[in-house]
Amino acid sequence: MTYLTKPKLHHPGLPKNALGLTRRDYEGAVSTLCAGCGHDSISAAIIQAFFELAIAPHRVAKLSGIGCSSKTPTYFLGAGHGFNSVHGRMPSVVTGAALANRDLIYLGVSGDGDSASIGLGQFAHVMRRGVNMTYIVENNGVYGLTKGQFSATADKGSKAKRGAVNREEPIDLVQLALVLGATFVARGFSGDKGQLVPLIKAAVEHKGVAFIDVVSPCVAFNNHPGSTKSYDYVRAHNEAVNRLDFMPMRQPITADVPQGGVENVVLHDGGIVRLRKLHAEYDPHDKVGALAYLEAHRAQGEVVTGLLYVEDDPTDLHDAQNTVAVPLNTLSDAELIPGSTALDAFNAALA
Amino acid sequence: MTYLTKPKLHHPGLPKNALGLTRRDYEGAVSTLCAGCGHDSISAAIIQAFFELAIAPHRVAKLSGIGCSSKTPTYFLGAGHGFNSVHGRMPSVVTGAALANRDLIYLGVSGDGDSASIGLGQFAHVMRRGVNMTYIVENNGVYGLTKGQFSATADKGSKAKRGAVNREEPIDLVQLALVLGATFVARGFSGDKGQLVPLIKAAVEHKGVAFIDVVSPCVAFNNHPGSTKSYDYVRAHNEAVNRLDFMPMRQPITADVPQGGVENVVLHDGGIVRLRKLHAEYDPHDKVGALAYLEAHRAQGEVVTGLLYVEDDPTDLHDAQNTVAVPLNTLSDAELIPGSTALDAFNAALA
Amino acid sequence: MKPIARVNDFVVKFANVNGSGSASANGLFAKAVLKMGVPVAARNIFPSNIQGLPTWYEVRIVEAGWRGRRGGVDLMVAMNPETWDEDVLEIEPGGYLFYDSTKPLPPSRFRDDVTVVAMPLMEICNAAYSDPRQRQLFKNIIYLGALAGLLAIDPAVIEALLIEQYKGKAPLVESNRKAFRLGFDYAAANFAAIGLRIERRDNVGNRIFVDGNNAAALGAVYGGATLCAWYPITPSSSLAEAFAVHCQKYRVDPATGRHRFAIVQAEDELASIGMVIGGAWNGARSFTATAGPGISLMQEFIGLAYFAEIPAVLFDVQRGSPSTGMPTKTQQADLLICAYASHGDTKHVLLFPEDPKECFEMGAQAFDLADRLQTPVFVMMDLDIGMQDWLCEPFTWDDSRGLDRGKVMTAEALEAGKEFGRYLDADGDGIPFRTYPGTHPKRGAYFTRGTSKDRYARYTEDGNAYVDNMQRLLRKFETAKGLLPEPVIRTAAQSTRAGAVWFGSTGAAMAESLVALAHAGIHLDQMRIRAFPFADAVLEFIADHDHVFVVEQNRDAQLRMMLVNECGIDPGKLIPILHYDGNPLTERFVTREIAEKARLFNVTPLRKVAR
Amino acid sequence: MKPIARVNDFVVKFANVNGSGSASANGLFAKAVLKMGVPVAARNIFPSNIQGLPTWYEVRIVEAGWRGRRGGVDLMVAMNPETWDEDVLEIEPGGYLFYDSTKPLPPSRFRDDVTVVAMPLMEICNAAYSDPRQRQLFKNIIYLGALAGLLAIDPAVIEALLIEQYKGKAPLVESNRKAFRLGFDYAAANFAAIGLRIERRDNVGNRIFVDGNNAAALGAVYGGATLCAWYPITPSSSLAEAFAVHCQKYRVDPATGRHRFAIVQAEDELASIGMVIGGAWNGARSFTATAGPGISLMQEFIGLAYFAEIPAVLFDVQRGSPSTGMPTKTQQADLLICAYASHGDTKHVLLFPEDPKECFEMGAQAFDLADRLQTPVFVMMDLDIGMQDWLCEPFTWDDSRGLDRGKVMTAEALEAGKEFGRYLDADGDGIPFRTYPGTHPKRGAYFTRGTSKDRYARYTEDGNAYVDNMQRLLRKFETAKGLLPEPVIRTAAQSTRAGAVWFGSTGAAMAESLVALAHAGIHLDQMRIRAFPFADAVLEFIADHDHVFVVEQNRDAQLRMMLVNECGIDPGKLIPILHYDGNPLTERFVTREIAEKARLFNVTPLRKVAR
Ligand SMILES: Cc1ncc(C[n+]2csc(CCOP(=O)(O)OP(=O)(O)O)c2C)c(N)n1
Ligand SMILES: Cc1ncc(C[n+]2csc(CCOP(=O)(O)OP(=O)(O)O)c2C)c(N)n1
Ligand code: SF4
Ligand code: SF4
Ligand SMILES: [Mg+2]
Ligand SMILES: [Mg+2]
Repeated sequence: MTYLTKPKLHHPGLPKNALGLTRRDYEGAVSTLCAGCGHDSISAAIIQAFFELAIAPHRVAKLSGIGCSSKTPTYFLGAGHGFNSVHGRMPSVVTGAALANRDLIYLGVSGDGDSASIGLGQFAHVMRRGVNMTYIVENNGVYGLTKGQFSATADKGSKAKRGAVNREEPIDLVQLALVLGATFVARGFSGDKGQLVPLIKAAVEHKGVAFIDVVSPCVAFNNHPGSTKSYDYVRAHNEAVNRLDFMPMRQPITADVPQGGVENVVLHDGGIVRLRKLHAEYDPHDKVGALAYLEAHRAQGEVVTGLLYVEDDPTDLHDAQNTVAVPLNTLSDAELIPGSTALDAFNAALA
Repeated sequence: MTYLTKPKLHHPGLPKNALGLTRRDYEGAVSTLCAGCGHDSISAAIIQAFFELAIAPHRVAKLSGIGCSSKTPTYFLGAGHGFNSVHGRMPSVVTGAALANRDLIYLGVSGDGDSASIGLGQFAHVMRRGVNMTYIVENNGVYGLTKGQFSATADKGSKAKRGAVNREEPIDLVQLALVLGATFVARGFSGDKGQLVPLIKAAVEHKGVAFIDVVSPCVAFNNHPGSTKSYDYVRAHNEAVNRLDFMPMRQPITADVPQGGVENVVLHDGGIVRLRKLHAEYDPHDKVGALAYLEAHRAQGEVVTGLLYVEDDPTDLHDAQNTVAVPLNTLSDAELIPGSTALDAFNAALA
Repeated sequence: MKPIARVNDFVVKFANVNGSGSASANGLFAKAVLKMGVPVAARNIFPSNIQGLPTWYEVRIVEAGWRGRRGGVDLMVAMNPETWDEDVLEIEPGGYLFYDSTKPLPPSRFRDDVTVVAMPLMEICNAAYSDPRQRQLFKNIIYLGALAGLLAIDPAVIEALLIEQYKGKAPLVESNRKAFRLGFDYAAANFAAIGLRIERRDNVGNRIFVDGNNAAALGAVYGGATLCAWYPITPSSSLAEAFAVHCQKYRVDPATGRHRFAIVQAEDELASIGMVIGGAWNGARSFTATAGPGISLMQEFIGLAYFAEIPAVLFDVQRGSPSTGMPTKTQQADLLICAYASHGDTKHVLLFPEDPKECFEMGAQAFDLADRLQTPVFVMMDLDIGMQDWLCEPFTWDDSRGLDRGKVMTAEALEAGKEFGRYLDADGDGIPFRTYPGTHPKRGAYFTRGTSKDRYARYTEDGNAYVDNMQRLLRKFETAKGLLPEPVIRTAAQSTRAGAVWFGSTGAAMAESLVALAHAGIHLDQMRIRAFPFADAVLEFIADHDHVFVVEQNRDAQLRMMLVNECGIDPGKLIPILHYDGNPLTERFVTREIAEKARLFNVTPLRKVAR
Repeated sequence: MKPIARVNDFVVKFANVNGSGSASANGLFAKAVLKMGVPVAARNIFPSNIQGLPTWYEVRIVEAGWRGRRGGVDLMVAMNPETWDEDVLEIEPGGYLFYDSTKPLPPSRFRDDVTVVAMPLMEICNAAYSDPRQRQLFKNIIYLGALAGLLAIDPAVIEALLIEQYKGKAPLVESNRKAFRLGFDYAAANFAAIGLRIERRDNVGNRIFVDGNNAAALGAVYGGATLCAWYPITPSSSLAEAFAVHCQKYRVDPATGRHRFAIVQAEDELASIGMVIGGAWNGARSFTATAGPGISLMQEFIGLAYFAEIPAVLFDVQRGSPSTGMPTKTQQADLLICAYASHGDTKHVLLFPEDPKECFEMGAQAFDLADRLQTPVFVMMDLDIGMQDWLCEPFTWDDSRGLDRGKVMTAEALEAGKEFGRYLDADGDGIPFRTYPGTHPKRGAYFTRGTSKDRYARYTEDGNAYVDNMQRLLRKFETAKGLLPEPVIRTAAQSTRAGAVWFGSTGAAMAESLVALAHAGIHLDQMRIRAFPFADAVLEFIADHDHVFVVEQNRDAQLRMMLVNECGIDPGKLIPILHYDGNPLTERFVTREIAEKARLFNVTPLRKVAR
């Protein structure tokens, strides 16, 4: 699995974004995942989202844990730095990185094993700290890279390829994120790019932690009948509460004015998410309602997707830390070292 | 801090339980906690509960992590084995212990730092596995033993003794337990023994994991005005949804028949919890409702206490594992070792 | 360049793409050779990936029965265009190249010192099958047939294997036989005989072809383990998975269908070792299986088990390191972190199985040792033993053998008033008595803790009580030396002042290498270490020699460090021979390295090593 | 039995109950002696508990300026009935016992070789104060006054300290002065002079009285650290807490009031080291402070940092181990787990400060070294240096000194087309160049991973690329030797073939012990090791001696192990001197141990050691 970059023949015809970059400039190495793996579709959606957002690829830091899903950051935004850390601990690495340089955009990619099993503690604490990042879990209900054992998101009673039945309660990361105070919570499906791309765009623009649980079938180990994470099952039980378009508009407009089932959610930078409600009663600002709705539909075996909860003016970890506006990693020696005079005073106080 | 057992002068007058034991037989070493520490009241409640349940102390295994709270198992049921394990990892140790011997009663005692900070992952997974245990968190919002730093349950904005203000979202272990599929979830207050004792008794009789979050003020570091975990604050904001009496009745009776705000909850062994509803609308069988209720009152800074959720016929880890009825640690060599004939067959198949 | 001519002594390597179904066909090839009565040493070389990357299967046909890799390839079955060049390059001068000639390749892609065996595989497939999945799968069986023809493997042998493999599924047997025949007949009709041939022998006997993870798991069953708590990680996952299979077979109560075991796939390694400690504390034999990263995560808990004296068994199937390293490669680089696991002063018991047979034996023995010594016991395996099939003597079990539960104080003993101090050195061997929780209503209960305590398990911060306890733990470690498997020592044919020391999977190459070295006039006494702490015999062996080659599969000579530390040996006399590129050791490598170093240290008068 | 008579050279020990407010009074006592110009060596001996258990404060008044404990107690201030007997027992023959005589005690509880100084403290308190809290608090100030009188401490000195302590709070100053006077006058009126006396000297000079955690935290500020991620654990918590205090003072942007630092109290140690690695990867100097259990939990991440070459600074304030051990006791037992942290082949850089001054210096230097070497750097402190106040030379800083960021490739360099290979040994020193994330639109981006890679950071499972990289890491470790603090070597007054080696807090007792040994005719050359990997000078020193005493505070002679392993030394010549009961080393212990062993190994012709 050596690192292959695709030949970047620049067709003058290719559409360019505001930075004059083409979609190609947002790609990465050739994927080494299984043909048909849901994760590759998510990588494609990420590429599309960043291309459309016209964010310079090298200003994005891509971090992950360990797993097939965690390998994917190699397959997009090749011009950005990546960090394939250790299993289940990506959140802490992102937290440190985000504190070191507040000017980069942080994208954390993880798997259900990586985030719901070994990584649950760090998942929970990064949510409550409100690190300014987009957190994507590529959720297939199994450990792909270790050949198909159940993960903590596998539904109770769901069958493994070799026939074993899962006997443990599944963890719903979306409900967990809500209870833990995440300020942007969504669920998507790798098979529905139309819904996923705007979700990612909105998440990237959201201040604080934006979590997207993306159901992403594992064709090698969890795409058989009897699996609730298979393409067929999710297509059949996909319960989208809303559809959204993202408009990086900068001038503020009057938001939260429901107009015929359409609602505008203004992001901190003035960008707007236009929500077309599919379920009139579903209000993405009502956490309690969201929890109830999720619990109810989960009981019916339905997969609720869409932008499930968003807070209007969230704060992030840098606010809590009251850090300076410039990245900490750019501070000069003069700003960092108190020097000998201060030291003399320190000594004097203790003499 | 050497292990001191109190002189057990047996006053003939002391009341005896069904086993002919007195309350004294349920005590442990003299506490070395600060005078007035909430944890000591919880130890007293535990002693009272086990005495009233007439459970032989040596059939109880007491396990804990690290912290002032985790020290307390030394202070009750001196005749039972105890295990003061490592910080935040008590749940896994209990899981293994419970699988080894299904006949003992397992009591896990932890702190908010132990369970909500370092131990959150294990807390979450023990809940979804339904280990047959009583899990008590002695919740004071601080790290007592390390001298008063904020824990993950400290309310946002609450002040530390030295004045620092907590800037992170608090974790509500009760909401978390609900979302994670716990089958018995309650909250008590160390200052309200009348409510706490029956809760503990019901929890012990409950099959599967029974979680009790007990608010337990730290007089040394978190009992000052401005702390939401102080005696005064909790007394002022205690919102009890129900009161219960526990009756270890054995013959089954028709349950769930609300009669004038009183409801009987039958436990797997026929024991009964009689709930006196304080809030007519509150139904401890309705998880969605419970979540909503908690979220709403939490927003108002209220501390909701009582039996918050209970499942009528829960299953536990031994059911999921389909283990034999006798403890695994009592199986004979004959039952464990397949022997040479089986081995010859094994060899033959590979030759 | 004369083509290589060898009977029952050559190396065939299959180059494939993983997930393409080649594995089972290649496996059939190895089994077929065994059925011909000719031993094989097979190695599966696979990437950390599920589908689409290069993978190799190396089968050494070796009448002499050596179990290690030789080095070099005599016949390359080149089925992966992506690795074509490196594969062709690897062939020995005079060797052979079997390939799919459907698409013609320019001469530049070949070597003129290599004999080509061309077969239009894809063409034949496409002609025979329309369904692409069938084409994909049967292609492998077809080349298997062709190789059988080419190397003179009796087709009946393979047809028998097919019947065995698809027991009861007649149509599958038929379709596979058809594909096999297709290749076999093509070879007969089109290939000229080559210099490599397989002839029937009776050199396999009743030996079994098995992987160490499977064997270790069976050992755990025989060792009385009732709790397995694990977290998936290559290369250890198949050990826990095999334990589940064995338990379904041997540990289900026939009357009720209920389990005499529990297996928990934990949320991570901290939880799995925690569960093992909880189970072991409560008197159930418990184990986990993991690899380096898991061992790192378990450090705190291992220290607790050491200090609180809890029996716990850990199978460490070592892989390429450090960090995530090379998950599908082999190494022996976790010795230090296991021997001195956790912060503070700790020392742990390690066992070093050399092959699947010892994985079974030590897999069982580890539980007796853990209970007897009341401390964690590590079974130090590696990917090479754990995941590769090795040809071993059949496993044996003495039915008169029971489980040694160690020093457990019973309710009767307590009732009789026997003195109980959990950390009291009652017998002077450093091993105290323990009670299982719930044993007696009034006596024998104690508090288990990771903090310091006195002989009666009472918490104390008193310095003398602490030192007293820490010194007892050292006595216990001394006691362990007498209970662990002794080293296996063999003296050279010719008396010598030099020796060689190794452990674990390294033995496969060593056995063969020592013969080669002897031929070259380098005679070495031999010691295979089987456990840590080291028996006195280990110290004596080294003391008796001027130069000792310490052969191991890591960069930092970790076994050598432990020898020096624990035996107070002058490091000068211990010559490290290190191999750590992640691939199983070859006889050629060891022989060359030792020969060179021997020259340097002029260990013995030298003749050149024949190669 | 003649009462002890000593001026400015005796040991006073306060026995109290923790949480009773005695700490500040005892601290005042030590400070007062310093203000008298007489050096002190003070040790706080406290339990792992918040309130109600025994605690001691030992103040050695030592004109000669030794900073270690001597051993033994000349004056016991016995304020804790619970520990009365052991406290009385600890007094030197001819020593003194100060106690509260309000409640009479039977003669049996006293010793006739000890002079008693009785004071009805409680009685006096109750007479003077009604409020129980006041009684509790002022009791301590009253006995402080009495001791001042007894030992001839100038009351003006203490009154000055009170004013300083309660700056601005006049009423508090007043009430405390009143209590102090109460005791002082009582002593004047009732006590006969004793043999112990403090006389004014000028032996303190401008030295400062400070604890190592505070100093190390300040070092981190001067070292340019901007991110501290930690998890509370004794005895390291006060390091992170001090960093917060220093940052509030030195790192707040005066214009905006915003922070030039970030401090995260993480959810556990895995998270804190993860944050440190994330911050360091991203170009911000980052550190964590922890103790043994934390180091155990960080193992996996430390291996990642080693293999991915991330600068990260870890302060390990060592405590009694293994496991939870003795959290409030001191030890030097984490050397092995830090030096070889994580699974697989790894080696790490360690620094060994001897006192708070070096905690400051190395605390700053660690960040330059980490950036320069692109690897984790451990500052190995212990509870004795970290939490105790030591008398040190004032800290100094050269304003011309900047931060050495190491080999960081800039956007300009990349733009100019300079070749960049993240793991390319561009300069032959084993240290590659790195880029900060986001540096350049097209060049310099790479993937950081714990899996194996080639020189250009591309993932590979190729064995040769792996070995190439692992060998470069060894070269880098060699390079480190030249950059780390050199050992401090002193030759004995009389030429000798024997030497002594130690590190860290052990130096306090060693300095004094070596003088005592010399008096006894045991002359030892001296080497204080300050870093690992060991400089060549370390090897040479040992090579130059026949016997070398290796003095350390752990059971398993961990430094000795590392010396043997890394320098290929014959362990026979390294004589371990081990102290590990959790209490700070005393001069008496070291002197006795070395003298005995010296006899055994007849290191030198001997006169008896005076004691
Ligand atoms: C500490 C540790 N334990 C175990 C592993 C082995 N491992 C690698 S990936 C993985 C699970 C991946 O599952 P998931 O996060 O769901 O990713 P997927 O492959 O399904 O996309 C595991 C257990 C590891 N790399 N590190
Ligand atoms: C691995 C590890 N990290 C840190 C510590 C230090 N420590 C001991 S107790 C404790 C927190 C206890 O807080 P909590 O669980 O709330 O118990 P409390 O003392 O408040 O009752 C910490 C951080 C430890 N013992 N082990
Ligand atoms: S194993 Fe599953 S998750 Fe991994 S690449 Fe293949 S399909 Fe995707
Ligand atoms: S510090 Fe707080 S939690 Fe600990 S014993 Fe004292 S009051 Fe209780
Ligand atoms: Mg997955
Ligand atoms: Mg707490």
